Formats: sequence, C-alpha cells, structure tokens
Amino acid sequence: MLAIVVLAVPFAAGIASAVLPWRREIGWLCTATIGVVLVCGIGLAARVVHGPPITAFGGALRVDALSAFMVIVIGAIGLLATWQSVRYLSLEIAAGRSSRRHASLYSALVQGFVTAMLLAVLAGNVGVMWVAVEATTIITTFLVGYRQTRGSLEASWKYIAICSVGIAMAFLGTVLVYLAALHVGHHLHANLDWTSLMAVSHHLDPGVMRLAFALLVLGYGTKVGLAPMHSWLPDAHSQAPAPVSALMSGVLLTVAFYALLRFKAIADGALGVAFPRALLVAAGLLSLVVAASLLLTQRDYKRMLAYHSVEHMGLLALGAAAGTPLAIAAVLLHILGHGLAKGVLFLTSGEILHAEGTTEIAQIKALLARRPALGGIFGFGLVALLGLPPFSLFVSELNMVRAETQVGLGWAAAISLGCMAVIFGAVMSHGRHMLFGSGPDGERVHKTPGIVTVPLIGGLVGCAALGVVAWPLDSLLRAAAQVVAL
Amino acid sequence: MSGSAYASSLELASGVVLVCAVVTLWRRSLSAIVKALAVQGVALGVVALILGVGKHDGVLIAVACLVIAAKGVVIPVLLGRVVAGDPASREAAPIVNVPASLVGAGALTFLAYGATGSVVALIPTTAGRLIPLGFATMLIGYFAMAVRRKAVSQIVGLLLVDNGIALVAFLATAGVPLLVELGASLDVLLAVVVLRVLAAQMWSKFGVLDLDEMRELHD
Amino acid sequence: MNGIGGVIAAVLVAGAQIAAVAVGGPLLVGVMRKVRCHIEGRVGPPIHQPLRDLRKLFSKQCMRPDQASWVFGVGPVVLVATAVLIAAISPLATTHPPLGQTADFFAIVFVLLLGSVALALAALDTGTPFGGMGSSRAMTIGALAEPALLVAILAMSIPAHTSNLPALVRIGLAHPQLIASPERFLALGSFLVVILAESGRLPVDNPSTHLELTMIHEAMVLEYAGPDLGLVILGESMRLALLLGLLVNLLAPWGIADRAGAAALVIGLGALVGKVVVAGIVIATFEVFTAKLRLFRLPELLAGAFVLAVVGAFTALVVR
Amino acid sequence: MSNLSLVITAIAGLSAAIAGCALPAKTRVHAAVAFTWGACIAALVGSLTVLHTGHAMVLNSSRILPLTGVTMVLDPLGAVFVVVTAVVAIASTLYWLGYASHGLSTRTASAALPIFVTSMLLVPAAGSVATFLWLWELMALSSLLLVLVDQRRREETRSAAQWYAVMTHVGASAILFALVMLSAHAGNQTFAAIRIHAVHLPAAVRNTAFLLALVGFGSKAGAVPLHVWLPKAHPEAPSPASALMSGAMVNLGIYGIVLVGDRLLGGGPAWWWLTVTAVGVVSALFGALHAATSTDLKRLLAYSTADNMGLVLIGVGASGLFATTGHPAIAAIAMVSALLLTVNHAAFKGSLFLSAGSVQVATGSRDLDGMGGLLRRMPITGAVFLVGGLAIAALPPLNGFVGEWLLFQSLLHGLPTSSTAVAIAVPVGVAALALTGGLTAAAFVKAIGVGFLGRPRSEGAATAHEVPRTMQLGAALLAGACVVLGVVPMIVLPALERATAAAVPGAPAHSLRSSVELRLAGLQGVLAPALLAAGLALAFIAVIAIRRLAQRRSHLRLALRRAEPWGCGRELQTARMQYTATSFAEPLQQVFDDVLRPDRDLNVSHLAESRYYTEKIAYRTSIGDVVEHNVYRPMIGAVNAWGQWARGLQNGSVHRYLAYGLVVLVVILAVIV
Repeated sequence: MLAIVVLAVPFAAGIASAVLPWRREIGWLCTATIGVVLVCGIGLAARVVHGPPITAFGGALRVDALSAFMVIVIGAIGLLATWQSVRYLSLEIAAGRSSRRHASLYSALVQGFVTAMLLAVLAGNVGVMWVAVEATTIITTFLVGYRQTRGSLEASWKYIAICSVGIAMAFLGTVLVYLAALHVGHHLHANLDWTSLMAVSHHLDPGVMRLAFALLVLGYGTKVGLAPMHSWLPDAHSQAPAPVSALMSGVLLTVAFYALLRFKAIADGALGVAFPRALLVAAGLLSLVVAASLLLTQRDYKRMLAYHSVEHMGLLALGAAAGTPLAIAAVLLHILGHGLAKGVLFLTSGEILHAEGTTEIAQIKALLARRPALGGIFGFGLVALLGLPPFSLFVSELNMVRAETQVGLGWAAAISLGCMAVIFGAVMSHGRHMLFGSGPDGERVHKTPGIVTVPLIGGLVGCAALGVVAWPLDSLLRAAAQVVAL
Repeated sequence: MSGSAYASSLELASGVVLVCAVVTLWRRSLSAIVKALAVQGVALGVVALILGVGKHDGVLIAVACLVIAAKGVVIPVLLGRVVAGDPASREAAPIVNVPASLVGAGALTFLAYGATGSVVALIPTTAGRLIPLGFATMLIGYFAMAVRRKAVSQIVGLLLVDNGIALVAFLATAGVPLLVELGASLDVLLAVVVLRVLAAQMWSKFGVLDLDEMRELHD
Repeated sequence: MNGIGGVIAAVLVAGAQIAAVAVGGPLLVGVMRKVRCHIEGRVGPPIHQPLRDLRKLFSKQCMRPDQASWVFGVGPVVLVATAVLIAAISPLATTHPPLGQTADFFAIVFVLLLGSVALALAALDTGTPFGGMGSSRAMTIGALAEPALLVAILAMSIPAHTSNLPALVRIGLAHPQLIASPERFLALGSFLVVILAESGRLPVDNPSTHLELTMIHEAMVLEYAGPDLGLVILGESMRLALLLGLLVNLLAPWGIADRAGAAALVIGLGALVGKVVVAGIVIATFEVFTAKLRLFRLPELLAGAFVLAVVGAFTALVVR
Repeated sequence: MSNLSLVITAIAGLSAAIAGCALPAKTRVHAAVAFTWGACIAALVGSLTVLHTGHAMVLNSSRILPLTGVTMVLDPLGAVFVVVTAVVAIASTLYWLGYASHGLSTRTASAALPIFVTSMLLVPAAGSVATFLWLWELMALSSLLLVLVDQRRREETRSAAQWYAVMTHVGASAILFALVMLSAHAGNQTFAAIRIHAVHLPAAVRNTAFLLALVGFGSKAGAVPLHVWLPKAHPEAPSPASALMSGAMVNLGIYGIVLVGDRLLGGGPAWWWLTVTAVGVVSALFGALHAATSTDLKRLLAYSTADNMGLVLIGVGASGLFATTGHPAIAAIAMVSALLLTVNHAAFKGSLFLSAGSVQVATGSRDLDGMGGLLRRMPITGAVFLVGGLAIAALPPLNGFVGEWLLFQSLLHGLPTSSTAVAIAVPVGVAALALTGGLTAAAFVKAIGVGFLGRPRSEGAATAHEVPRTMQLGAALLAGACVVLGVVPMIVLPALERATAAAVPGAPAHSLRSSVELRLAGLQGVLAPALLAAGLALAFIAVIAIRRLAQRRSHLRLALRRAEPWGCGRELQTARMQYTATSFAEPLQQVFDDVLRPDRDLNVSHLAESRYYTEKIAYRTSIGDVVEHNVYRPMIGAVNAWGQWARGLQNGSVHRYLAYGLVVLVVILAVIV
C-alpha cells in the first residue's frame, strides 16, 4: 500500500502544479509531497528491513531493502531540492526571466522527474525499470534547457543525444537478458521480473550474458556518468537550474547505478565474478582518471562539482566491482552521503550564481568574507565531498578501500587513492581562490536569508550524523547489501 | 504461409532495414535520408507483421501496425517539416567523407556478425540468423550520429539505432512483453519529439543547425 | 671513603684541582708568551704577569654598556663557573675525582659549550657590531668543531666501552696498549685541533690581535672592563689549562694519582703541571711558525679534524 | 581497567567545541578552555593510571562509526603520548585565554581548537584502523581550520594552508592504504588482530605497508623530503595552535612509525631501520641548517622541529637496528632515548612557540631582523625564551641535554657489532647528532641574542611591552617542565621504560636503574643531572662571591658605571650598526652554500647620462627550501601540464563525445568475440 502512495502522491502533485498557474503555495505543496515520499520511504524501510519484500500491482512494483533505501535517498535529496526550487522560481519570476506558466511547467516536470525515479526504483520488472530511466532522461532534457540560453540549449541537445544512445544500448542489453532467460529451457513463464531472472541466473547462456552485461554497463554507465560516456554530465549539470542539477547529480546518477547493481547481481550468477568485476574496475578507474585530469584546470565551479560526481561514480563502480557485502553496504552509504553533500553544494552554487552573477571561479573573491553563510556552507560542503571526517563520505570511502583490498583489488584501490589525492589538491586550490582572502574594504557583509541556509545546514549536519552515528542505517545497509552482494 | 516463403520474406524485410541504414550514410541530402528512414520503418513493421502472422500472436500484429504507423509515417513527416524549413538541406561537409563512412559501415557489419555469434548459436531458427542485421543497423546508426553534422541527421541516426534494436527484439524474442514494448516505443517517440523541438528552437533562436558550431560549453 | 671522611677528602681534592687550574691557567698563558718572546728574540714579560694583570683588573671599576641586560654580567660568571665545575670533577690530578662517576666526557664537552654559549650571548647583548661579529664567528666555529669532538670521544670510548672520563684514564693507565693504539692518536689529534679552535689559539684565531677583520674571541669580550674582564681572562686561561690537562692525561696518564692519599695527590698535581707546561711549550712554538687561517678556510681545517676522528672511530670498530 | 577517562575526554572535548561555536564572543573562549582542560585532565588521569599499572585500557562501541564501530585501546606506549599532549594542551589553552583578544576568538577557531586537542588526545588511544584514521583525519581537518584563522590578512597563510592540507591528505592516504593492506590480510581491522596475523604476511605486503606508513607518518613528523609544509604552516598558525602542532601533533607522527614498525609488524629487516635512521640524519641536518640561517622567528622554530624529529627518528631507527642485530637491551635504551627526546621536544618547543607568539603580539612582527632589546622590555617572556633556547641547544642543566646524552650512549654501546650496516650507521648518526647540536646552538644563540638582547632594531621592538599574565604563565609552565625534566629526569623514565617494553619486541622491563643518576643497566654509562646542576649552581655562587669579595677589598669602591659601548670612536651608536639575524647566519650560509642554494639577485641601476655612474644598487638574498624548489615545483608543473592537455578531452563537440562511446563499444565487442 505504501508503495502505491509513494508513487501516486508526487504524480498527483505534478498534475496539480501543471494545471494551476504557479504560486508559492503550490511550491510548498510540492515540497510537502516529497516530504511524504521520504516518510513513506522510511516506513517502507522499517517494514522491509527484517520482513519479506512487499509487492504491489501483482509484482509490477516490488520493494526490498535496496529499493527502500533508494526511496529514502530520493526522498531526502528531493526534499532539499524542492525546498530550494520554491525560492529559485520566485527569484526567476521576480527577475522576469520566466513567467508563472513556465514556472508551473517547471514544478510539474520536477514532480514527474521524481515520480519516474521512484518508479525506476520500485519497479519489479527490469523492462519497466528501463522505461522509467528513459522517462527521466526525457523529462530532465526540458529541465536542463529550462533557462532557454544558448548554453542550456546546447547542453540539453548533448544530454538527450548521448543519453538516448546509451539508454538504447541498455535496452538492447535488457532484450538479450530476456532472450537468455527465454532459452533457459522452460519457455513458459519467463519474463523480465528481477526475482525470476535472479532465480534462473545460473542457467543463463554465458556468451549472450557477457554481451548483454557489457551493453548494460555501457548503457546504464552513460546515465551514471561513467568514463567513456560521461561527457554530457558537466554540460548538463552546469547549465541546468541549481535544484535540478542537485537532483540529477545527487540522485539520478545513483538511480541508474541502482539499475546497474541489479543487473550485476544477475551477471555474477551467470558469468561468475571475474568479467563483471573487470568491466566495472575498468570503467571506475577510467572515470577517476578522467575526473582527476579535468578537475585540475577547471574554471567553472558548477562544472567542478559535476566532475566531482564523475569521480564519486567511479568510486561507486570500484566498490561495486568488489561486490562483497561490506563493499555494497559502503557503496550504499556513499550514495546517500554523496547525494546529500552534492545536493547541498549544487544548491549553494545556485545561490552563489544568483548572488555573484557568474560561475567563473576566477571572478569570485573572498566569498567567506563577503557572504559568510554561503561561503561557510560551500566550504564545509567541499570538505564533506573530499572525504574528510566527520562526514559520512570518509567512512564509506575507507570501507570501500578495505573491501577492495580484501578482494585482491588493492592496486585499483591504490590508483583510486592517488586520483583522490590529485582531486583533493585541485579542489583545494579552486576552493581557496573562491573562499579565502579579504573582500574590498567598505563592502557590507551580505546576509543570506534563513529560509535558504536552514535546509542546507540541515543537509550537511545529516551527512555528518550519518558519518558518526551508526544506529539507524547500519541494519538497513546490511540488509540492502545482502540483496545484491555476492 | 509456407516455410520457405516465410523465411525469404523475413530475410528480404530485414535486408531492406539494413540497406536503408547504409543509404542514410550514403546520401547527403536530408530529404533523401528521411525518405530512407520511412522505408526502414515500414520494413521493420513488415518484419513484425510476418513474425506475428507466423506465430499467430495477435498482440504482435497490433504492435506491428503501431510500428508501421509511428516509424513509417508519423516520425518521417515530423522530420520532413524541419528539413523543409532549412534551405541548405544538404549534409555539406560531413566529418568523415562518404566513401570512408561506407567502409566503416562495412566494418561495423562484420563486427556485428562476429559479436552476435553466441546469440545466433542460441536460436537455431531463421529469425535467429538475421539478428546480426539488427545489430549492424544499430552500430551504423551510432556511427551516423557520430559523424554527421546536421541536427536532423543526428535524429535520423538515433532512429536507426532504435530501429536496429527493435529489429533484434522482434527477431530474438518475438517482441518483449507488451507493457515494456509500449513503454519503449512511447519513449522513442517522445525522444524524437523532444529532439525535434530542440532542433526547431536552435534553428529559430540561433539560426544554426550545424552541431559542430555548438561548442560553447567546453573545458 | 666512608661518610664524612669521604666528603672532606673529596672537597680537599676538588679544592686542590680547582686551585691548580685557577692559578695554573694564567701561569700557563704566561709561560706560552714567554716561549714566544724567547723564540722571537725578545725578553717578554715575566711568567706571572697574567696573575698581576688579573689582580689589577679585579680592583678596577666595572663598566656596562647602557643598553645591556643582566645577561651581559652573567656571561663571564658562567664561563668561570663551568671551568671551575669541570676542574672539580675531571680526572686531572687523580683518577678518582669527587663525583667522578658523573664526569662523562659527553657531559664535560657540553658544560664547556654552555660556557661559550653564555659568552656569545653576552657579546650580542652589548649592541655593538663587534659583539655580533665575534659571537657569530665563534658559534660557526663551535658548530663545525662539534662533530670532530664528539666522533673523537666516540673513537676513544669504543675500546673502553664507556664514555666516563675517569674510567677512560684509569683504563688507559691499566692497559697502555690502548693508548698506543692508532684510534687513540687519531682521536687526540682531532681533539687537539678542537682545543685550538675552542680556546682561540693561533691557526684559528690570534689571541693577541685587535684587528676587526680577524679577531673572533677578542671581539666578544671587547666591551668588558674591570672584574668582568678579569673573569673572562681567568675563564679563558682555565679552559685552556683544563683542556690541555685532559689531553695530556688521555695521552700520557703517568704520574696521575691512582689511589687515595695526600702524597699521591701531590705527585699527581706535580705530574699534571709538568705535562701541561710541556704541552704549552709545544703549542707556543707551533704558534710562532704558523699564520692565522682565513675565516672561510677554517671549515677545511675542522673538516680535516673530523675526518681524523672518523678514521679513528672506524679503526676502533674494525680492530675490535 | 575502567575506560571512563576516554569517554569523559571525548565528551568534554565535544562540549568544548559546542561551547566554542555556540556561546557569545565574551564567554566563548573561557568556556571552551574550561571544557578542554576537563578533557585534558581526564586523559591525563587515564594515561597515568595505564602507565602506573601497565595494563591497557580498552573501549569498544558499535554504535559510533557505521560499518566498523569504534575500538579504543590505550596501552603504555600510547599513554606516554597522551600525557605529553595533555600537558602541552593545558599550557597552550592557558596561553589562549590571554591570546584570544588578539584574533583567536572567532567561532570556527574556538570550536576547532578543542576538537584539535581532543582528537590528538584520542589518536594514541585508537585501537582499530577505522578509529585511528577517523581521529587522524579529524585532527588534520581541525588543525587546517586553525591554520586558516587569519587567512584574510595574508596571502602566505592561504598558500601555506593549501600546502598543509594537500601534503597532510597525501600522507593520510598513504597511512590509510598501509593500514588497510595490513588489516585486509588480517581479517578484522583491530590492531590486536593485525598484530597476530602480521607474522605470516608476505614480505612484499609488509615492506610496502611499512614504507607507506613511513611516508605518511614521516610527513606528519616533518621528515625531510616530506617536511615542506612544516615551515609554511606552523608560522602562519596562531601561536597556541602552532605550539600544539609542534609540541604534540608531530609526536604522533613518531607514534605512528613506532606503532606500525614495532607494535603491528613486530620489527622488520635491517634495511627498514636503516632507512628510518637515514631519513632521521637528513632531516636533522637539513632542519638544523635551515633553522640556523632563517630570519623569521617562527620559521626558525618550525625548522628546528623538523631537526628534533630527525633526532628522534635516529633514535627509533637505532632501536630497530639494534633489535634486529640482537641487542634488545640497547634497543630498549635507544627507544627510551627517542621517547625522552620527544617528551623534551614537546616541552621546550611548546614554550618557545608560545613565547614567540607573545613576541609577535608585542612587536607586531616575526622578523628577527626587526627585534632586539626585548629582554629588558619583556622580562618574563624573554626569560622563558632563554630557558627554552638553552634547553633545545642541549645545554646541561636543562632537559635537551639528558635526551641527547641517552641517545649518544645507546649509539655508543651498540657499536661493537658484527653487521657492517650498524658499524656505518652509528658513526654517521653520532656525527649528525653533533653537527645538529652545534647548528642548533648557533640558531638559538642567534634567536635569543638578536631577538632579545642588544638594542631594539625597529619601532615595534622599541615600544614592546609585556603580554598579559595568562600568556606568560602558559609559556612559563612549559619552561618549568624543561627545567624539572632537565634536573630530575627520573620522574619520567619509568613510564618511558614501560612504554618501550610495550613497543620494542623483547625489550627488558628495566633498561635503566635510575635513582639520582641514570645508570644504564649492564653498561658503564652514568649521568647524574641533579649533581651536575647542583655543581654548576655551587660554582656559580662561588665565583660571584669571589668577584664581590675582590671588588669590596679594592680600595676604590667604585659603583657600576653605565657608558656608551665602543664604536671605533664614532660618537652616536645606532641600532642599525648591530649584527642582524642575516649577518649572524652569513658565515654558516657561506659554509653550507651548495646545500642551501640561497637565491641572490643584484641589480644595479645606472644614471641615464652615463653608464659609469650607478644610481642605485639593490641586493636581495633569500633562502628558499631546496627540496621544495627541486622536487615539488617540477611535480606541480607536470601535473598542471597534464591538466592543460586533458582539457582537450572535453572540447565541446558532441561528435567527439559520441565517438568516445562508439570506440569503447567497438573495443568491447571485439574483446567479447
């Protein structure tokens, strides 16, 4: 029952905000719906942690520990994003850059985006999951191009072009998996349900599965932003409005990664561990190296955050390659921690863009001196992202490296630590140029309204709490890890 | 339909799909490319129809008609209107010249045959033997997207990829479950609509349809 | 040595040694000046002239630079105090000096270093260019001489398995072949060069010059007058006498009192004075025939001493 | 053993941090200091009981730190470092009370300092890989925040903070990978399990783990190739923070090396310890040389930290060397000397940095060439700096001497050995010890003489006046510790022996029977610091008595006369005529020219009319850090060049992006076929 509520509420809100012209109350309504989604997610997780998975609509929707965790991730970062988009929209309307009708389209699309992601996560059927992920691509294309500037148009074209091709690969992979499932012997009731595929995974034809998994990694890898297919990510995330890029970077990448995890479980059964691990390690390391190289001479702080996502997705791929329960638990914790930190950072960068008017790192001076609240949140956000305690990313990165070394991927862990050190240096120097220094004397210190800073500080405190207190999430993480671990 | 006629008609239709893909690479003028796309859509629908009739699967026949309607008629018409609006409707200087791209297409077809060896081995029927054709169409479509400058030709490339995958889907598993099939084709349709809208905006707002000039976002 | 008797004896021995060094130091300087003058064909002042200078200086008025702090006054006192302490505990006249077990060679070297650091600080306190110049050069030479000194101590301590000075002398006395061994000569050679550097004798620094460019030790004590200057001169001469006494006892420990008793002590003192005078004469004649090295040629000299000590240490290692 | 003290330390530290950032400006610092003292005292009590009883204190909790839980094990080795950190922290926070009004009272600073202190108190007590690394990185982050306190005013602070952050992170990653490698083979990640499984680890893993740990912890301890951040970060940090960093944080680098080298891996082949000794020798010489020639007071102190840590590394290396060549007794003495050197260093470096901070507050600058005559104007701070300076120069009555003597004895008595490695290592070690001692003496005579004596060379020095009482008290507390440790080191040695027994495998429990003197067990090395100090005092009083007697007996009875010092006959003596720090160090710079490589630029501007008449001659010389110039700059250049090239990857053309995907797809298909 809860599963249906989780889907229905944002969908209804989407319809409502599409129909009615946009007002602040509608904005807060949308934020409330995502709050409901988060609460339902926690409820689902509480029920599913120890009990059997819940199914609805005759197996079309299936909620196990992993999908409940993802609902929580979507809910948490969605709440942050929709809370900020109310302010974003009112500022855009005030500045005359978009009309009320345009704003209602925006909030409708955001609700649709969240619904699609929830559907992808809750779908029991692998095909439906693919359809949902493709739907998110189409919806976000309009959101990326929302600002109607030349840059956002170019970004949305590249986004839709590269992602559609990638997703098509994933569809071909799904078809081949279906084909292999059909030819397992009993043709009758083979379908694209994840549970049935898992049950029969040991008998799937290895040749076809190897081709299928390769296409799936390449396909869903595009949506995750893994290396060879990552080029759309910096353009899309830097041109999209801040709340949208927070949602995309924080959650959409990890939803696609969730899909990859589901298929990895099947592939491990069919092909054994070697092939999937090799593929994921290759993709992970390539992403890390590309992210590290391109962060060095970055000049735009939104693109810097986007490349940071590529790095973190590379780390997730490495963690998933290890595959042990500890690795998957660390990957999941990293997903939540990264989502929160990246969401907060993108929202803050939106505020900085609004306040300073430019995304050039070089033109922003002494942010801490001139806007202490924004600078402080941006600074601590970067600290969280770079994997320093007390934030949860440190704990998850440490345990991922531990799991990788236990499984024999020590060399890959070493290369990842090297890339992270280079990235630490690069981001440190960019952060230094933006944050430190003394502003031109005489300029009064700008105050940031509480309505903006409260959720951001809340997000950072949540990320720190996740890194320190083990109580609520530990059991959920271990249960979710058991679902896909080796 | 008798066995051999069924097989030969299936081969003919699949062959037409692949040939149309090669034609889009070969011809420079956009209107010709859109026509080839239409032909390919129809051929794909015919393949689905033959399979549906062969297996007496009513759902598949319905899907086939839907495919013919959407990919054969609606999408080419949409693209045609965009092409009409653009005076220089020729692929002036493609990044890779025509002979080189044809050689590339040949290589990709050869690679498709090699890669899908295990799949063909799994399905002994004639449909199984034709799967590499779908795979090749997909690769050629991808190649077309990567080398053509014009926005329309990129949309065509994407559609080639989708047609190739749909062909593989029909041949291998006689169509995926209905719900997924509907979702997939709806998504493809929406993707094309979005691309068309974007192309129109680019054309109206910035007067450029050559994607290589859109290089403002770089590091 | 039981209780009170022991303490009294120890105090007596310490007093004797301190008195010998306090009086012997200036006399030794007088003898060396006499030898120089004799070789240069001059008559020169009587041997006890330095003692008479000291008596004159102690009765003069004491002067201090206007900006100097208390460190200026404390410098000379620390210099003399360190010399007195070492004179009390080191094996000059007897191989069982009071508090003998604490007389570690390493400790003695560092107590001497304390004295020269105090003097350098006092020189900087005067606020004149000469003070800075003198202390800068003195500290540079001190820093460069340190490795040679410590490795020399290492070389001498390895065969004896201890760095305690009385024990070294006792073992030298008991096993003459230890003294005749090459590492002892190499070590004492570098020790001699370090002594010349520390006490400011000729190849390193000309004690009788007032030329800004060349003087090192003299520049530090330029501002002292009256009793302070007296203390400085006394301290310098005591340090020279002490170091030569240690050198001589390590090289030729004959005659040093090995067992308790007033007679042995007197013989020990006599032997000490004799040997130190001989050493003084040798050094004085050597000084007449050498010229002062330029300041930046000194590192080569001290590096040579260091190499001597290292070769000594390695021979001590290899031979054992 | 009740692990209450660890819990109290953590809670008190946390509440200090909360008080620091929550309370209003007036009471913020006082509350934070009070809570921090609570944490320090709790840690002190806990570690002293551990040292007294010899049993480790254990605390496990799975509710903190997800996925791994927290394990705290405070053993005697860790307890020594906790005690040192606690004492330095108490003195620095006392100093902070007075210093707060000079710029260390912002919210982040008064929250970061308590966290920094608490994390340093708990790092030696960490018992598992995750806990250790969590606390280690928290320490690094909080110290970074402290370095950044006055980043608004000076560009050097910002670049120093960046150097510090990047190098600390690289070091931490090396430590992380080393500990993870050890724990991966050992199953679970507690140090106890690692120690059990370490024996049958393959040699390659052990060697890589040790070298990585040496890199990571060496960079924290300021070992030379990795020391570059130290002379940049310590001077820029506010004084209580730099005292804590130099007095306590660098010690944890040493603790790390001993932890991984001895406790976890249980000793290793001789070349391990030879590397440690070699790094120690190079660090000692390099640090002492740069200390002797630098003119910035705090930079001088930072370099001398690297030098002292080099000496400690020589001690640790020697102890490991002797342990492998079969001399456990001497190895124990070498380890005790290393620990004693660390404790001594914490005492005198802490007091030196605090008094240097007071000087910076009073005169407004750190440049020695602008100071002078401060002893008369700031008597107590001057006296404290004098005591600290003499202690670090290892002069007898103070604690520096005892540590160096013990190290010298352990090197001496380890000598007649079969292995040639030891035979070469020991004389080189002694030579380094000696040259470092000489150079440090020269450096601190310069610092004290030029800084505190003579005439004031700048307006700031002339108008300097004594700093508030709490600042003097904080610095004096540590200077007092120097004197006590110097005269009566016996109070510390039993604790160090117990720590050594825990660290060095096979070390005898009582390596030195210490009553009044230090008598080395089984050897003839004896030192009686108390007697030496008494003798010195006695001689000092005797000489003064004789001088006064001679003065009274002389018939003139003239009072002390203050007069103009002699300036070759010039009437007016100005402060500019004095030697400055640069000129004081010029002979040393001349002698060690090729190591220091000072960059000198001389430009002569001629008159427009004719080249033969010079208008102005400008000469500027500065000593850069040779390692930074030849090693780090080229590396940074290469990384930036790679960054520039990589920008081509993302040149904006959608065709190129699609081509990436196509090529990878083709490659994968080819591979699968």
